[in-house]
Amino acid sequence: MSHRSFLLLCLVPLASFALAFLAIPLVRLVLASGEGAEGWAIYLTILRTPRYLATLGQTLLVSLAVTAAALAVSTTAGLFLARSRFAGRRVLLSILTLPLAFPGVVVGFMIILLGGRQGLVNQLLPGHWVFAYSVTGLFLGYLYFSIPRVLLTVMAAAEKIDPALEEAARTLGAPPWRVMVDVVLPALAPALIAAGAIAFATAMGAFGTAFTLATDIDVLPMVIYTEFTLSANIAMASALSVVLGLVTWALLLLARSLSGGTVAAGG
Amino acid sequence: MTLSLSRVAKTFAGGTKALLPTDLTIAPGEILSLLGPSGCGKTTLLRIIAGLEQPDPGARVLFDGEEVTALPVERRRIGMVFQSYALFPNMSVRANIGYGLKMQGLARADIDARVDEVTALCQLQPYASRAVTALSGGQRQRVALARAIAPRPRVLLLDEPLSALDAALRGQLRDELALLLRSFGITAIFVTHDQDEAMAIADRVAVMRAGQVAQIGTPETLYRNPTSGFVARFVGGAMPLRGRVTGDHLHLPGGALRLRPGAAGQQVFVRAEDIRLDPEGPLAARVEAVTFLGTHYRLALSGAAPDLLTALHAGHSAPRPGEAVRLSIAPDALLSLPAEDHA
Amino acid sequence: MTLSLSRVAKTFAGGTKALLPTDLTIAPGEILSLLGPSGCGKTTLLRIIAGLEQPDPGARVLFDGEEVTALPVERRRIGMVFQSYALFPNMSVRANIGYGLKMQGLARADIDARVDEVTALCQLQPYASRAVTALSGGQRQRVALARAIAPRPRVLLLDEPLSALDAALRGQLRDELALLLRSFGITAIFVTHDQDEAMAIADRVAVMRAGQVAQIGTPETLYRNPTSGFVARFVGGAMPLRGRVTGDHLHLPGGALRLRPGAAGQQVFVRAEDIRLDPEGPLAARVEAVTFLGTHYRLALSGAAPDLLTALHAGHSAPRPGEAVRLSIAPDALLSLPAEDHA
Amino acid sequence: EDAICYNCPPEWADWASMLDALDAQADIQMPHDNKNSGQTLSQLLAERASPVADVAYYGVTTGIKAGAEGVVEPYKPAGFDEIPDGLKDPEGRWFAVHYGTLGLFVNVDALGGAPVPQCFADLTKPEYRGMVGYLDPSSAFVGYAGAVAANMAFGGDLGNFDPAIAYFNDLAQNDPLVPKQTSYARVVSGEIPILFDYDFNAYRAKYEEDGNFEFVLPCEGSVRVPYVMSLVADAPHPEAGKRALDFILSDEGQAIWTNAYLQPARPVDLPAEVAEKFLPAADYERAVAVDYAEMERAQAAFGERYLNEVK
Amino acid sequence: MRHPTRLIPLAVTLLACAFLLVPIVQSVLAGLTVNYFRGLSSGLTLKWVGEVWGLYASSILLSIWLALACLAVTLVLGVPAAYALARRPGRAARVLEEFISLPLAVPGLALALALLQLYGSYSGFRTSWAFILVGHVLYTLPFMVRSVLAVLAAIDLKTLEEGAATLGAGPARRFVDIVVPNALPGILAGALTVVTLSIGEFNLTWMLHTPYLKTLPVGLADSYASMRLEIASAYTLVFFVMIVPLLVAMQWASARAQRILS
Ligand SMILES: Nc1ncnc2c1ncn2[C@@H]1O[C@H](COP(=O)(O)OP(=O)(O)OP(=O)(O)O)[C@@H](O)[C@H]1O
Ligand SMILES: Nc1ncnc2c1ncn2[C@@H]1O[C@H](COP(=O)(O)OP(=O)(O)OP(=O)(O)O)[C@@H](O)[C@H]1O
Ligand SMILES: NCCCCNCCCN
Ligand SMILES: [Mg+2]
Ligand SMILES: [Mg+2]
Repeated sequence: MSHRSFLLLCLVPLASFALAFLAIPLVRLVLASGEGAEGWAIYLTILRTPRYLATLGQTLLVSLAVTAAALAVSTTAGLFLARSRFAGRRVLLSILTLPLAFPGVVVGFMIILLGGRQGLVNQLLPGHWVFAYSVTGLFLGYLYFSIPRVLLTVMAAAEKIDPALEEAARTLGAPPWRVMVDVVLPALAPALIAAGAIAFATAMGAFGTAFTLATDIDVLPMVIYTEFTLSANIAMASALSVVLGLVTWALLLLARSLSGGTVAAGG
Repeated sequence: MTLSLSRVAKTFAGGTKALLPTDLTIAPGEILSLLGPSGCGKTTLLRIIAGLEQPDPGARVLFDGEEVTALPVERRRIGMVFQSYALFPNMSVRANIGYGLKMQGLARADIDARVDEVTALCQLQPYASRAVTALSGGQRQRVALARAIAPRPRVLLLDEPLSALDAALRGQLRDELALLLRSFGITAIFVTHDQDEAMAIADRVAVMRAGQVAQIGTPETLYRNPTSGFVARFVGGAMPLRGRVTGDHLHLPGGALRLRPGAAGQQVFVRAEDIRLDPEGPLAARVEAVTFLGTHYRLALSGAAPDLLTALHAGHSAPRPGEAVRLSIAPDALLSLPAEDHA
Repeated sequence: MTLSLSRVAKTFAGGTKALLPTDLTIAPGEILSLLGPSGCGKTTLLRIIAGLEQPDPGARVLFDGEEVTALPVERRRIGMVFQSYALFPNMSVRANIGYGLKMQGLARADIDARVDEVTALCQLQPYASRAVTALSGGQRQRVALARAIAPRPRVLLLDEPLSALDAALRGQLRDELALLLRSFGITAIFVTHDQDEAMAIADRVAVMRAGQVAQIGTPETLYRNPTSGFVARFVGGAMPLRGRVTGDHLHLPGGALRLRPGAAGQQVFVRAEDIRLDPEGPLAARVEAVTFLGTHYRLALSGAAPDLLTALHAGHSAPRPGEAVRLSIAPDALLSLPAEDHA
Repeated sequence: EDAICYNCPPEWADWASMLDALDAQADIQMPHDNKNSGQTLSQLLAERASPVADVAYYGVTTGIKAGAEGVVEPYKPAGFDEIPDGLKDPEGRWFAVHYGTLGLFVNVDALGGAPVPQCFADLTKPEYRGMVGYLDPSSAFVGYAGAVAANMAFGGDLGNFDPAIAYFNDLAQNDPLVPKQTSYARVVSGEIPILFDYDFNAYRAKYEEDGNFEFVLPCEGSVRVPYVMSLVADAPHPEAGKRALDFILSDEGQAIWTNAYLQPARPVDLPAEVAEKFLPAADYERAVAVDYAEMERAQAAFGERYLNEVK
Repeated sequence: MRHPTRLIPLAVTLLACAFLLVPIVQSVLAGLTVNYFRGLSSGLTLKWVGEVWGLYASSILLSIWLALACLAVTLVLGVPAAYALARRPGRAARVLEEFISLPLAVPGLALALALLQLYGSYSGFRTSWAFILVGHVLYTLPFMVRSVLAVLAAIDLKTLEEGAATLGAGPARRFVDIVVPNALPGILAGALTVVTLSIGEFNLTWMLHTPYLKTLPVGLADSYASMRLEIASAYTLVFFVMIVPLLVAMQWASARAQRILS
């Protein structure tokens, strides 16, 4: 067997799986979105229904806010941890990456424990300190699972920055904050874009957290879920899924082209 | 600027004594090379001068008499060229060169004027607006140099600025760098582990070994009057002739050589260019390998000394591998140096 | 084994003609070096011989008369040493060396015996059970060589086996490699872009340029009788003397030189070692830079020819930069070669 | 024998005991399944071509819808005839298995000192801010039942839901919690101090949990609603499904409901010690039955209105 | 030297740690406390953990089984494919890699909906664990492929293979002798990621599961909605006990693979 045919053979299992369980189902999903009473006009309906638009806007807004917050927190902490050596550093690092594989439902539960009526905050500061079921709760839940992802990406990038770059800036008279602005942040930029894209995509699609918090704040995945379960409005659920998928994927592609192809979404 | 170091030493956190207490004075405009094998402390010394590393307590670094030992790097007014060049990839060539001037708070117009001047000096005009990522190795090196000198530093420090280049380019840029450094006319310290580079560029060379300066002097001094076997080997590749010295003779496996008087208790070295094929010579040897080098042949010889000797033989033909030959070495060509216990 | 190539050429997918139709015959046991600048097609030629690259239609590769052109690499019985060595990091030194024997389906005991033999030949016994990742550059090179020769290949192919090493080690291993290759006694082809390496190791050198063999011959032939300016520059670093030839004189900016008869319409070259400082010499020049090299000084000279000339000057002292000097060049040292339009 | 029931959650209506009894007495093993009525129906619809479930349990309107969609098949278990008319499909596509009365399930300890609310109208007071929960009326049947009750309380009827919409909008100012799933545990834990829920859940907490719980039948009145079951059309294990339905309507089965403070669908007398744990019969007079077919017809439109108008 | 602004990063780091850690500690305590609202004074107990085991043992075992099956499938599909993608870094390979990475961008809910619509009516498949497995493989496969691909791209695979070829090894031999052993760090990191993600997968599973096939996270969602806080916490505790060692191993393995890359 030639090397070429061997390589093709290696791709056969994966390609068949992707065709059967990804490509065809996605096509089916798109077709299903047009099989409702209104046909393809369903996408117009989405555009004309304020509730859907508001939800899409809300989802985008929460996701963008989470992305910004996760970048700020994780960049600060990531740079700090990448550059300092002190006892307990490894422990802090472990804590910050612990939630990496928590499912959304667990994250939701964590937020209830923190900000629910019986949560820690409300117990320590009784009054109106119940935030778990509001946008704040949702935001914090998404932030909870975004911090570790962004942190790992930022730290990996920070460790790759050539220390000589910073030293060079200092030999040229730059004080520490200028070194940060002129050298460190530009060097981190691709990683920040990549990590931000991951945080954004994860937040856009997050379902378990919203489901557990069961808030009144509708985000698109929850709406898709209720469309599907309320009146078995499969067409609308499919159409909204298509919209959500496209918006998220397009933004990831954009980020990838901005960051020079380093966007590799994390779990 | 006169640079003087007194009792500068460095012990790293792990306990590595990278640099033993060292004194050194460098005259204004002088180009000094720090030459030595890997790990001997060259970079450490350079970084202490730059202020990128803190020396052990007791050290003093003086720039023109002003003590700068406690001054942070960004306030020392030094220029540095890194081995990897460390050009800022997010800035153009011009922005890189102008960065130090910007940090000094110069006006836009002054920065532009000075950048133009330095760009011209380093022959970088055609590339001035390029991204630094779009430059060849040699061009990068010139940008690094231009960036370091643009703010008119008091001293220019270079850490193996040629070692990132491939062999062909290295040879060419070595000469270019030597010319540029002279044209700047500033005090410069130049780290390298390549003796050709040190010789070609420096006024004086400090040969370092295990955290200490073994010898300091002009290239000729180091070559002709090495004070230790280490320097003799490192500068000019002298080979040890391990044998027994009786009176004024050195007894080797291939025969005995006459020494200059006073060589007892010393180790004897010879350089490849000083070994001659001589049918009447006192040493017997066997040719192991012959390489044609154009102007001469390089011969690998066994049997004369305990180790293989290399000889350079000028002439249009050479003996073949396997042939027996005789060698002579003039007494003056034998370097007798204090015995050292380790290589 | 006799290796012969006829009309071997290679055009890559993008249209790059990496190799123009080439014929070549290599005698049994001969060590041939392919020497040339980067991109001239050396690796391509070697890989076609190995079977790692398919030549353009019409090519024939013969091993002892047997046509192997269509045979896949794993069935050609060749040995190859890669520039990066390509040692299998997941295997020990022994397992690497024995891999080819295992592929031949040899019995365990036979493999062991042969591995022991080759390990000894390459002086690898102390490292035999190490991981290949725990070896120095030179040791890796020996493992790569041992692995390639263990299955007794019909021809040994080496692609810049020394270029991954640092300068100091390279010089040392060059000689070691030359000795080992001779001791194997098999046909070998050796790619390099370093003339010293080619000279030191090969019986014959094929100098390549832009996909073609420019000249093939022993090191001495190439140095003394180059057939083109390209070979003269590449082997021994001859410098062009661009001037006007009238009768038997070459007129240069610094004066006129006498030529050997019959040099009209030709280009004239000289080597650094053939330029002499001579107060009576016909050429006037100015010293630009002086580098002490131990046995001699290297001088950069301007004014004599349109380009900067380099001269090697033996002696205990040298003129200073800026001094005016006079030069002479013996007519025999001037190489007159067919004019070429590009460098 | 295995069978699947959609929406038989152990923490609701004491399905836990019912499932245990089915296992012990009828040798039918059913896994717990935590859906709500709406999810159950959409799942049945989605799986119409090849059903997974054998039987389904849901609020009456969902049962009516399932019957109309044809995802269930007629079956009349023993005791079918004793179920009052109006609480069963004449063909047996769905039939009640028990009732519940909608009211307020209150965790008194979690009120933070506020008095136990007595009326729907109380809930918009600032002292209950963030304390009131109701299931999403557009998704869960309990949620819809709560909406119907509140609607009637403020003068609406099945043809006019304006009062309910107005009421939910008022309530929205008070930061209510709107889960989509059964939330018994959250009331017990105090996360939701006041939940629109059935009497049986509240009694269970009151008598069996550690803590201080009350069931309030709002002063404005409320509704009684039946919960119904169906045999799924083309069920994978139809025989097991039928036997399970037979058992649930049998005397033993119905008695299990009563032990869990549910009112059985067949006229079975409540044991005295159970009866005395209920609110007085006088209170229950405020809870009325409605035309469930009508209630079903109004459901979709109300769900839409709720989604679009309440915010 | 210690300027107050230098304390900001430390403060942010500590706050972030507290934010992530405090609820974890709370839930661990809640799962071990007799009555969480009366506090630790009510005593510690393993009663809740026992109840969780009684109620959810089958979910936990199913999740472990699914994770192992998912690992097996992603190995078989992912490793050879990563190799082929590494050796043919052309446009088609990029497109295929991008395509199988879609599940990272397209929300799980949408994928589940797509699968349900296409395969929901094949009841034998729909009601078997294999249906959930498909979802898990879809979601985890890109991690396996990328992890292996990253390691293969970092070693000079082409030359290593050419080395083996000159010694007489054919394509399949090279895959077994050279590719797989050298990809091991990536395979290991990928494997741990796959198992960890599979055990925690909720978004797809929630839609794909049937009542008989509740996985651990589905059970968790269930317990959060309908069980008392102590049981929900105890179940979360069980989940932590399973997932945290995996996470630690996963990070160790990724760091190791990363070292090989540099
Ligand atoms: N940050 C550090 N921490 C601990 N030891 C160090 C550090 N930097 C250098 N060393 C050690 O100090 C010694 C001198 O190092 P230095 O870098 O000065 O050598 P060098 O002469 O520049 O060598 P090279 O030619 O390899 O660059 C070495 O043994 C080195 O390992
Ligand atoms: N796979 C390829 N596809 C397209 N062009 C190629 C390929 N391999 C080599 N070339 C081109 O063919 C020409 C000859 O390449 P080759 O590698 O043989 O040069 P070389 O003499 O070995 O150079 P070097 O000294 O840099 O290794 C070059 O122009 C090169 O860019
Ligand atoms: N795609 C939505 C993910 C929601 C966050 N859960 C963490 C999953 C672990 N990879
Ligand atoms: Mg150094
Ligand atoms: Mg090559």
